Amino acid sequence: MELLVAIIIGVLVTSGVYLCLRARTFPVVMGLTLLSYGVNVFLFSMGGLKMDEVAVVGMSENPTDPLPQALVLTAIVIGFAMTAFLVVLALRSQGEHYTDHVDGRDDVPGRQDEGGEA
Amino acid sequence: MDTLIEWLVSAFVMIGGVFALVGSIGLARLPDFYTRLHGPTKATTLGVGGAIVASLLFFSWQERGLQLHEVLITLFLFITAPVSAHMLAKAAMHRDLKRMKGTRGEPWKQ
Amino acid sequence: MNLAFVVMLPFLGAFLPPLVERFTGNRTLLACGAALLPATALALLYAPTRQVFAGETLHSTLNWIPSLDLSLDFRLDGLALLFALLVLGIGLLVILYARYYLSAKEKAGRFYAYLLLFMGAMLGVVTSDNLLLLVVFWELTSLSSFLLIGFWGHQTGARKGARMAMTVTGMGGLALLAGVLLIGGVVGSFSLQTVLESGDLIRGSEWYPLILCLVLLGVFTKSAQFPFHFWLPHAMAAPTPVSAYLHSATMVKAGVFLMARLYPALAGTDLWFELVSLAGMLTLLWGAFAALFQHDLKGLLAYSTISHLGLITLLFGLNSEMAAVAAVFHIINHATFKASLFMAAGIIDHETGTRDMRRINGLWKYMPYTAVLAMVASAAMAGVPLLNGFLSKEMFFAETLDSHQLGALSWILPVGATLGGVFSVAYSARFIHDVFFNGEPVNLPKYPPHEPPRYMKVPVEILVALCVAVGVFPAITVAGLLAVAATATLGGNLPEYHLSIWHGFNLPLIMSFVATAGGVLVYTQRRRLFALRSRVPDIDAKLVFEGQVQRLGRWSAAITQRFQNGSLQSYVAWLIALVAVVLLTQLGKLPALSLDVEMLPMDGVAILCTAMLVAGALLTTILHRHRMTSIMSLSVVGLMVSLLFVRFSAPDLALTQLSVEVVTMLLLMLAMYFLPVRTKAESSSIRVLRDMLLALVCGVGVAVMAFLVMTGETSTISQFFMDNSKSGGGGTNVVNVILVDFRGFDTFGEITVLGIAAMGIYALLKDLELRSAKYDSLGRPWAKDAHPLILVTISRPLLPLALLIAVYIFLRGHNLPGGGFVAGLITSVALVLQYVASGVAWVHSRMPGDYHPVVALGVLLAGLTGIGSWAFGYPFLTSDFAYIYWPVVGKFELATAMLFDTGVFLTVVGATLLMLANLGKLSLLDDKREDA
Amino acid sequence: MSRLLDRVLPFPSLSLILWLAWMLLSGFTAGHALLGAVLAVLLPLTTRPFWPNVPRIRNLPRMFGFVVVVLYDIIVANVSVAIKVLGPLKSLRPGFVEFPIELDDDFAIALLASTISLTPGTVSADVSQDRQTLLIHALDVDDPAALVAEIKQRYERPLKEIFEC
Amino acid sequence: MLETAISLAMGLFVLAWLLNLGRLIFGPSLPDRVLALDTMYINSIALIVLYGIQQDSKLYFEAAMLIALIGFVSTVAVAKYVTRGDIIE
Amino acid sequence: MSHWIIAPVLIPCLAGLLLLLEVRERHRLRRFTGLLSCAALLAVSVVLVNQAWDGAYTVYKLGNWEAPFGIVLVLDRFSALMVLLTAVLAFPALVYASCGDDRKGANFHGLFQFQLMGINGAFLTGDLFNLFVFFEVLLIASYGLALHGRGPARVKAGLHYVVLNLVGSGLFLIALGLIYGTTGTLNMADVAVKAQSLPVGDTTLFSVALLLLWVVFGLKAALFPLYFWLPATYANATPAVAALFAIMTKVGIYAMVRVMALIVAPIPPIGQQALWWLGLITLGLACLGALGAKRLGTAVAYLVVMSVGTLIAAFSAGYGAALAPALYYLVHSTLICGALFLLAGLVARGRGEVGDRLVAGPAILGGGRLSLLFFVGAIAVIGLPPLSGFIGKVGLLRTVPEPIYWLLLLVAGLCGVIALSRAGSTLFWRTTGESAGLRPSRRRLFAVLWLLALSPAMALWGEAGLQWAEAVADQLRQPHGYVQAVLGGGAQ
Repeated sequence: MELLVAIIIGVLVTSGVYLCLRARTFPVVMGLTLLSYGVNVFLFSMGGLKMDEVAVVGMSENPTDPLPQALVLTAIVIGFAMTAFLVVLALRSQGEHYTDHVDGRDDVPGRQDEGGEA
Repeated sequence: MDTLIEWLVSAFVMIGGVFALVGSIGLARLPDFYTRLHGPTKATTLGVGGAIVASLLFFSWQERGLQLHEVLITLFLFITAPVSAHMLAKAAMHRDLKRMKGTRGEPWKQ
Repeated sequence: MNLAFVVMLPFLGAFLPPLVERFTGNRTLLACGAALLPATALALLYAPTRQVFAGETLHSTLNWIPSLDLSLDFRLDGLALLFALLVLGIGLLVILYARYYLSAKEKAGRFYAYLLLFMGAMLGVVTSDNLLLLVVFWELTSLSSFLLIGFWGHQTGARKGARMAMTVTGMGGLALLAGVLLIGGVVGSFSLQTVLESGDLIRGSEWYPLILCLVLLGVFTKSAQFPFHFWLPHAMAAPTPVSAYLHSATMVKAGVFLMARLYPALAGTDLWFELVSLAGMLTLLWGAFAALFQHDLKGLLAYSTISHLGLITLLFGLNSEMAAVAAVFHIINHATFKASLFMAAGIIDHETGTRDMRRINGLWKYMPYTAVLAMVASAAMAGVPLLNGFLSKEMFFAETLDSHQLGALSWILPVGATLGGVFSVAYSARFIHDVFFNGEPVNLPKYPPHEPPRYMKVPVEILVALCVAVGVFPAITVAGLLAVAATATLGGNLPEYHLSIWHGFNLPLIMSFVATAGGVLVYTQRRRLFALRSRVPDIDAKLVFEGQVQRLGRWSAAITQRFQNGSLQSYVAWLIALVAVVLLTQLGKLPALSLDVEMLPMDGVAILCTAMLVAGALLTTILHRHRMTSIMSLSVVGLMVSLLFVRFSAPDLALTQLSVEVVTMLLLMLAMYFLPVRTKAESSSIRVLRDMLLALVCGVGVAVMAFLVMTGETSTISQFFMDNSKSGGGGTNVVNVILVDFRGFDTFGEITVLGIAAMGIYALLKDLELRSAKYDSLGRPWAKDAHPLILVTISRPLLPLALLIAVYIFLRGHNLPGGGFVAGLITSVALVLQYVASGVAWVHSRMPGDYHPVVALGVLLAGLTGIGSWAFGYPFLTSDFAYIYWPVVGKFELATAMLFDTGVFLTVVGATLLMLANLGKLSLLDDKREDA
Repeated sequence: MSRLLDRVLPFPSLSLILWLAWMLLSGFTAGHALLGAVLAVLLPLTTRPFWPNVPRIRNLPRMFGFVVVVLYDIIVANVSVAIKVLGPLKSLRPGFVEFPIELDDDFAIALLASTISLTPGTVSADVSQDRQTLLIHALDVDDPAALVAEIKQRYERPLKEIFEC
Repeated sequence: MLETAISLAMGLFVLAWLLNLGRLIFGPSLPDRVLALDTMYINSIALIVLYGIQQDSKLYFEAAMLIALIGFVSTVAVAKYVTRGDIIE
Repeated sequence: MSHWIIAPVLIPCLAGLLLLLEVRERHRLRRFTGLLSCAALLAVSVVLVNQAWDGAYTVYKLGNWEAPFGIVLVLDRFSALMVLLTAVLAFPALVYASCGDDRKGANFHGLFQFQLMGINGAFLTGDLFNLFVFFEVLLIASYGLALHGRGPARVKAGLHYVVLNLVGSGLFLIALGLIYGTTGTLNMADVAVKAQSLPVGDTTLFSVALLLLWVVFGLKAALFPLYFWLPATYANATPAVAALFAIMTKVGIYAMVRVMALIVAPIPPIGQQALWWLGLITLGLACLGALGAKRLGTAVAYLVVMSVGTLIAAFSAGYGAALAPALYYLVHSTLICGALFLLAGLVARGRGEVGDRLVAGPAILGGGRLSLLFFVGAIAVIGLPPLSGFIGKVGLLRTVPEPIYWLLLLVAGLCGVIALSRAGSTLFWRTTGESAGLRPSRRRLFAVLWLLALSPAMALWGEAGLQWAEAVADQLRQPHGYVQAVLGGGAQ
């Protein structure tokens, strides 16, 4: 099992990172979502894996480590908030640049964003 | 008694599995979207139904008392599944996906 | 009386003129106000002067930053006194002069302020008894000179000149700082006294060469020594009083002053001789030579200043005490005659409106009085007998003669000196002849020129008078001052010398004759020389320098662009690459990992699920350009992850993940309406390969680490939670108890994040204009049926049911999987479903549309629950619970954690709806724009 | 009195369902019975605005009968459809069948459509804007008329009786 | 007996899953993919229930119920997106 | 028991919530609330500094759970100092923003408050995961603030900033996971203790975790090669926001120093060396950036990066003595960069269309005063005498005897001189025609003055400043006290 989970983490992180390196906002969003899946599972796995040993008092004699679960819960929520923000930001960028390129590089001719940095 | 229950549970479990599989086979095998649409309805009804009844029996037997809360799952499914089917059908008709030949009647323009 | 006070006076004075200017436009009053403080300072110096003449050295000390050994120590010895007198005295005259020089419309107040600022800084330099402090004032002189040169900032020349001066001297200043710090490191103190006493220690230390170079860098840049001389001529863009004051009399002397000051500490080595005298000689010659060819009056004077500074430097470089005395003497003389010359030039400029010597001719007729003054001064500059310049020049020649440090080549020095003399005579001659005789003026802007106002000449007169006085009666005028100054410079033992006009008929005298004759000869031959000179294209240092700076700017911009290419992809790549490096370097150390550690048994289902998850992830990645498909496979991954959580006994996570899934899906669908559904491939295959590589390294690395940790054994703190969850937290679902109790603060922060995100999203969406697609991806118009009957009617009864479930999940949360967060998500999904089914308008007609308060109330409730525990003297977020027995109902638990969880619930509902509802409204705005 | 009841219990049937659901979820104890009752009253009240027109169940026993019938049909149809799915696809005769609706309560129509979708072999694809016709896609139908008749007889009439008199 | 039955049934469900995945991959149309996803969700309900029976634990029931209750929302969203483009209007 | 220590987190939080409740866009009320909270923060932080100054640690057990099981807030001199610094910076920034910039978008004041909450939390917390949470709080708020107002450039910069930091958060979680997986705890002090006795296998993983933490903190602190997002983001943000952001990079540095000081155990020397070199590179590249800048805002942003490079190099150079001057320089650079951002805003307003681009433009109304302020600010930030920058730099030069460091620091000074003299002379002297811009309002000037005045003050009382810094450094040099305070005597 540990092996499988490790593989899962690996794949999630790999594809997440790869997508984060793409040039459009959409794949970046996808990538970050995958990445956060991977990270969450990673964080989760840090407590070690147990099957049907739910950390509820009295339900099992040697229950799984509850702390990573709590951390992951927090991470999921925060991750959700961030994803939501990013998605909306992507829309904003679309609205300002008329393209979903992460650098606002423009498809529509005649429009140029006055490049902020020097 | 126990063995009987066990038999029953196993039977329902298997029924569930079989019908779910059949449904998915339909989804995989049937020629056009509209016919595929019929696959999941089986999975929802008997597929899940089987599992539900099984667990219902099982837990009632375990706890020596009626355990009906699984019924809710079925209830919700019965409420929600048709909606998704309906919406999907509308989507398909909007895209007017091709129908297998020999289909009678016309889908509506959306 | 306190020296520090004297030094500070001008600084205080700097604030005075602007104030005065505020109240009166009277320029004389203004000038007096400005002159007041230096005058006072001068007066205050009277008593100390006597003490110094009596051979004392006055100290005054004031702590500033002991831990940096930086303290406000001042000393007044001969050298300091000499310079102080120069600074204050000439300063006074300049102020007086400026009163008439500046026209009515100019901001005289600011001018005087800068001038006084400079005066104070300069005083500080010459009197400070702490090297670090000296550096402080040193830099201040550069800064104030920047302001003064840039006083006419609207002229490009002034701006460029100011920048150049600032850059060059600033660089020198930094070098000097480094040098001084090194000295401090060697000597162990910055106190001038200590440093001067430990000269041998310094000269002996390994750092000496470096120290010397750094200090000399400071000196040469300040005193415009070759090769850093180029900034000075361009500083002439400043108003003439400034040129007279800073760029001839005082500031440029700060360099040579420093040489004098540190003479005991640094001088006396071959390195010193080579560097200093070489630079001096070159400067002397080049300055004198270049001066001859200037057409600008001030340009000529500027170059002559350079050459004279070179002369002084050369003298210091000779490593002989007599030479040092001569140097000090020449400092005095040069200050007097050069200042007066600049003032004269200013007058001429002022009266004729130009400084071009090709146009200014024969002014003798128009302003004979000024002419006389100017001629005397320039005669002094040329070193004509009976004038002060002559005396110091004689000493100079003498010194060059009896310095033998170059061995066989020693003759170079006197020859060079004479040559310099020749040129200086030549340009002096030109100054006199060209300007005052040599025919008629050529179309002057102001015609006819006439004598300036009376008082404008006073400063010149005073200075010229000094020149003559010193020149005729050196012994009674300057001898004393020179003596104390020289003594201070050499640190005691003064060599035997006597100032007199007639030393008998000796070699130096001959050299003087040669110089004079040669000079005259050269001047008579000037036409030919000019012709020659004009062949050589003259390079404008300003343009060169500016060009270099510009190039530097472009170059650094280019380098910056290299990294800062504004492409997110490369930024992320850098980040990932860094991580990859970390992983590679570290994980390389790990032993080869073996798979035969005991693990949980695998089973077919798990393997197949893994396979599906992997497939989903890969599909999401591969198909990311077919966006809808990509989203579909993403939610497969989501589903599988939640099942993974179920499988490994984390039902809470599963619930959360599932509900988050749904909301995320809604979010994406909302967004996709405005985003393109598919994009063409853009990345080059190289980049794709690179990214894959990076991604792989990270993925594999993380996976390996995860595997190691999972299979390893670590004792964690979690047992505590298991033990105290029921007794201390009042709940059996440990995960939930951790969330709302043990680590409630995290959750508090987490819901805050959610709230802020919602706020931020709202802000982002406000007045965002987006064009939504009018046709679907197949290019056909959208369906008409906006609110399908079945969806609408079914979704409504679902709402109460969902709420029921939410309540259920919420209430059990503390003891069994569930809790406020999931409940909140269920509720909001049910509500969003209403939006989807029946539309924004419909819902908002039945429900308040602004969810800000809900979010706020949620977080507030959580926060107040936490604060509540203060009432019982417990820290924030201390929870409490009690079991209550009611008839019929039976025993049930009430816990503050529940209240906290309610806060979570509200926040989640509020935030989610705030996000989704406002996102949903976008299209409405769009439609409105359509209608409008 | 009855008006007060109306105000407290706008939709008794819904409240009943909610109460039952609650009991199912959290076990049959006195405390939960009470809590469930409270919720069963509160929730419909809070969601009142979302119910423009109230569907009233007039005939409860008939409804149970209806449910039984549907469940039975589901099981039967499942088997038959399963056979069709696994059998040769050539023999399938799918078709879109238009079904004239006689119900006029939205909720009833929705229920009818759902029922049709739930019973395998038929999916209700669309409802006309004027709520007069229901478009059904059947997996295998030889005689549309018969299908329509059967649906009318088995589902529509009972629904009519349940919701309207 | 029950053990084997359950693992068998699970096998069947997972098989069904794989078929769904196939449909999801090969489409051909978006509705097909959504349909496949929907079916997956439903099958996973059954799987969770079975897992509950297998482990003789009722802690996973809520997960199943949650899918049954709100799982269809995403399907609806996509369908609405296909037909109307704008899912909240 | 005293709850002062949590006030810096709660005050802005509550203020933010109230602002959220205020739905009717009453701007005066909103400004008042915001300013009130900032003032309160100022007061509280003074109280805290004074409480921390006797050298005792205050440990606040949230939920009354013992460390390491519960989360603790820890107040020592360092954290107190940083909280104070934040408050001092925040107030004028908000004053400036309240002159109208806050109306350029929604929810400005709320976001501002939550930003402060996040920053203070990050300074005070003694728990690594809690640190993560507060990082997220301050980040999400900063996203909102960075995007406050309109304009494609701003959105682009914001997008880059957000994406990079989201990846960063992922890394942070991985690092935390590893730390938990190896030490089995999250409390900083406890981690420090456990790290002493790690099994052989885990040391590598642990060091990976630490290095990843460096990366994450480096991203926040804008260290090469992770600072590329900064110039665009800061230069394009609203002045007040940019000014507040001057502290953000310092949060990263704070976390770095905190962890560095605490977890002495098996941090691989390569980590420290890497930081040292990266710091130097950052310093060098920032010089070039400042030289090449085409806008005043960008130049100032690079000056921020410069200070980061200076500091990180100083901290990682491994000279204990360098700690104090570095801290002094940290405070100085934060304040002065904040001031310069505000000033850049004023200049941009004053020049109308041209903005703060370094080209000839219309004369600035009230340019005289602005130019004076700019002159002072420039002197301070470059590190020319007699202002605080000089003192900081001299301190650093004296305590970090590394030739390359000296060279870079002095060259940085020179670059600063060149860049800013160019900028200043262009903006204030090279004028074409009459002004189209607006005269700086009194309150805006006050905001700038507030910050600028601190530089001469820090110079005048330089000794006191350095003494304080020394005191802070002193505490940092002995992590044992911290551990003792958090875990009680039982530790070790």
